[in-house]
Amino acid sequence: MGDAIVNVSAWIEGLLLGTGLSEPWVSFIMTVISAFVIAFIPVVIVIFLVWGYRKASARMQGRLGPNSSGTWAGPGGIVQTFADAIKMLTKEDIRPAGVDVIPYNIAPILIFFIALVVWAVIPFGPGTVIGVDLNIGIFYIMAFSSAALFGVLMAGWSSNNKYATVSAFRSVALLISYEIPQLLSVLVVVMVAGSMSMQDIVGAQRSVMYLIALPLPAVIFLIASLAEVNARPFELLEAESELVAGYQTEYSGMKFGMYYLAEFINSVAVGAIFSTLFLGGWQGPFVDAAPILGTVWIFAKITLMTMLWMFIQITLPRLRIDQILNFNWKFLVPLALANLCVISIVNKLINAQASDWTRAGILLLTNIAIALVAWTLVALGGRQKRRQYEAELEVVA
Amino acid sequence: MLEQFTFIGVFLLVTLFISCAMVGLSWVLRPKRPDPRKSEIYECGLEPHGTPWFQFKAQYYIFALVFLVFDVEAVFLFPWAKAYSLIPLYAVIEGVLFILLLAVALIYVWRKGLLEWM
Amino acid sequence: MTQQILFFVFGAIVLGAGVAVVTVRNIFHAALWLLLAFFGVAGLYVLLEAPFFAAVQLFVYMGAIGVLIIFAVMLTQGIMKEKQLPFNEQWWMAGLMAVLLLAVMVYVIRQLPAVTPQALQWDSIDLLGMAFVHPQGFVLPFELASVLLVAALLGAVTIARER
Amino acid sequence: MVPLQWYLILAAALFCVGLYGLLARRNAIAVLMSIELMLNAVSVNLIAFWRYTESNTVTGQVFAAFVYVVAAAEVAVGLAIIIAIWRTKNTVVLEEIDLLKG
Repeated sequence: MGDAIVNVSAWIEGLLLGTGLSEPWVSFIMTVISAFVIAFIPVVIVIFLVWGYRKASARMQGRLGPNSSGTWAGPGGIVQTFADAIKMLTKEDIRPAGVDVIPYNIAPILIFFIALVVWAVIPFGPGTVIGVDLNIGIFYIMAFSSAALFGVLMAGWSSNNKYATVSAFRSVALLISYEIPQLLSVLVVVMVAGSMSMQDIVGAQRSVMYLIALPLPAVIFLIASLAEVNARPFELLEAESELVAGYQTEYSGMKFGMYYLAEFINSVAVGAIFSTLFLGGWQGPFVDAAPILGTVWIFAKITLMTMLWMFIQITLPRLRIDQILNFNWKFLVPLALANLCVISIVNKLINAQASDWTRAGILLLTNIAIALVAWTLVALGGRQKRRQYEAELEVVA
Repeated sequence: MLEQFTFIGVFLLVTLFISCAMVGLSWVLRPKRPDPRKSEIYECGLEPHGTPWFQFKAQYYIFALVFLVFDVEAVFLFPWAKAYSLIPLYAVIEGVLFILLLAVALIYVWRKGLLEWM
Repeated sequence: MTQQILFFVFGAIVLGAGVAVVTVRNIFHAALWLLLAFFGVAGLYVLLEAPFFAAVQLFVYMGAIGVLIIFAVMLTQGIMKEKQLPFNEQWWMAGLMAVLLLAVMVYVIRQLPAVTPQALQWDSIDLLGMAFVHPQGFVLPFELASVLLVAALLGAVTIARER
Repeated sequence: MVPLQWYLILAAALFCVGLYGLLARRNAIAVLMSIELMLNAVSVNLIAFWRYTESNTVTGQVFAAFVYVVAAAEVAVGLAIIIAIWRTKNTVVLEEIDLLKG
């Protein structure tokens, strides 16, 4: 097996065994090392992502980015990120008067903690590479990310600031609303793959990736996840014109920095989860010959998804809260429910011996049919509403 | 199975350590010059006015209620979806019936106009 | 051995947080302690090799019920600076009853024979999914659960809406 | 391996803590939270019994799942009632809302 990561870990394990430590201790130390490696993957990605995000947004919005940080700019202004990190760390941390001290201090830690926690079950390659393959994989991610709501509520409520509290309420309303379509589209994937383990879901996409077989759940999941990470069209919590800076208004220094980092880490995590669920994870050409390529593929897919996120985030304007919630409850949730019901019956009716491509084709056609029906309904509803509106106008005139 | 959760446990501790270490590091490095005027609440350049713990709209609560119902539904639907390949068609339809009952609730709330943001 | 240590850790979290829930004066802090108690129970489920229920515990209790409780705390404001005693006049009688009940239960539990658990043979999530829809299983409770949830939602919405 | 009795005693203790809160707290929301603690104690018992005596069927887990439904329904309706009372009487202290009429 030519897997570099397995080789490296075997080499470290041999090194540790050579020092005369007993077997259980060595395996424990290996666990700790791999936990640190996994925890640092998102942190390292984010350091470069912040830089890349600034460059991209400057380019797209036609303004100057971090292209000169004094004398020490480095190539493309990369030093700027490190300078920012040091600035965050050494900034004075101001605690406003009248805050509820303990929740106020726990909230940023909790949010950052949960942003890192979901990375444990993401498969970075064939076999169990570094992380772990839980049999409840995707449900573990959903469970922990729903626990992140408290970070938001704690921060908003304990800040002793009206804007922060309103923002916390709004963003929790948004987060819980968009969790439903996310959940329902994950259910479709679990159903078709027959497993909740991330590694099995990747394995099930061996010949066809689910983006082709299940495009509708993929799109619903992507929209809902973008809402969950507060990407721009759904960016309620940082509505500067209305809410100052959201629930983290009263935070400063590193505590603010942790919210900032957690948001970026979550966005990358969405890319990783989406690639695993719908883009076939580490599957790709030549993976069987060289397993290390699997790691390359998944990171390539994560990069692609992150670029898509950046593109959406930078170019789209912000919606109002009523538009966001209406879109969710009156369009996404009914669509996801109908999709789940129809796919579950259709997929059962397909012959069990059918090849992967036949199955994918039938599912794709079903998806297109559902999308067309939904489109027709929305168009009819819109026409009706427009007629009503025009009739009202005539009455006024 | 418990070996897998050993990793998860260690990972939770490591991430908790990293999160706390970041705050701790800044606590060591940062300057500490408190000033009563620095610690005033920021409210759009005005003097803070009244307590922030005012009463909110019950609208938020209604969204949370609908969410709660769908969330609990997941407890039943995840095992159902996982066992999907092992169960016959009529059992799948039972699950669909379960979902449709919840859809009825959604439609009721929608028709009553409670999903409108007021 | 490790499991026993972990049991004590999670047990201490659950009980400590539970005691805090019923004694803390600030109701918002009580809600946060309640979440910690839920988290400890999730740890116990992992020890009992029911990881699905550990995740459900986080998902439903922390993600949904906890949010609902905190929303209610925030909606019924004014409790934040509560200076009164959190207990009513019968608190000592309640304490006595709780201690007596605990004594009785501990006495009964100590009479139980020791059992050794068997290794798990099947994936319990698959079994659970099949049990929910199997005609000899729990189909009726499964559908009734949905009906109950719908009824609770309709009732709660009718009560809570602003008129 | 941890003996079954430990789990049962822990659940019993949690149940009694919840019972104390249920009987002694004045705040209605705190009473609901105590009920949640008691329901959690029941779930722990159900899962522990499943693991130790019936691990090849899933009856215990099914019952635990239904406990979640009951807990959710209870919390939804209970908190809705509390919010409705708060709106009319401006209090959540139980002794002040013991009259059903106005």
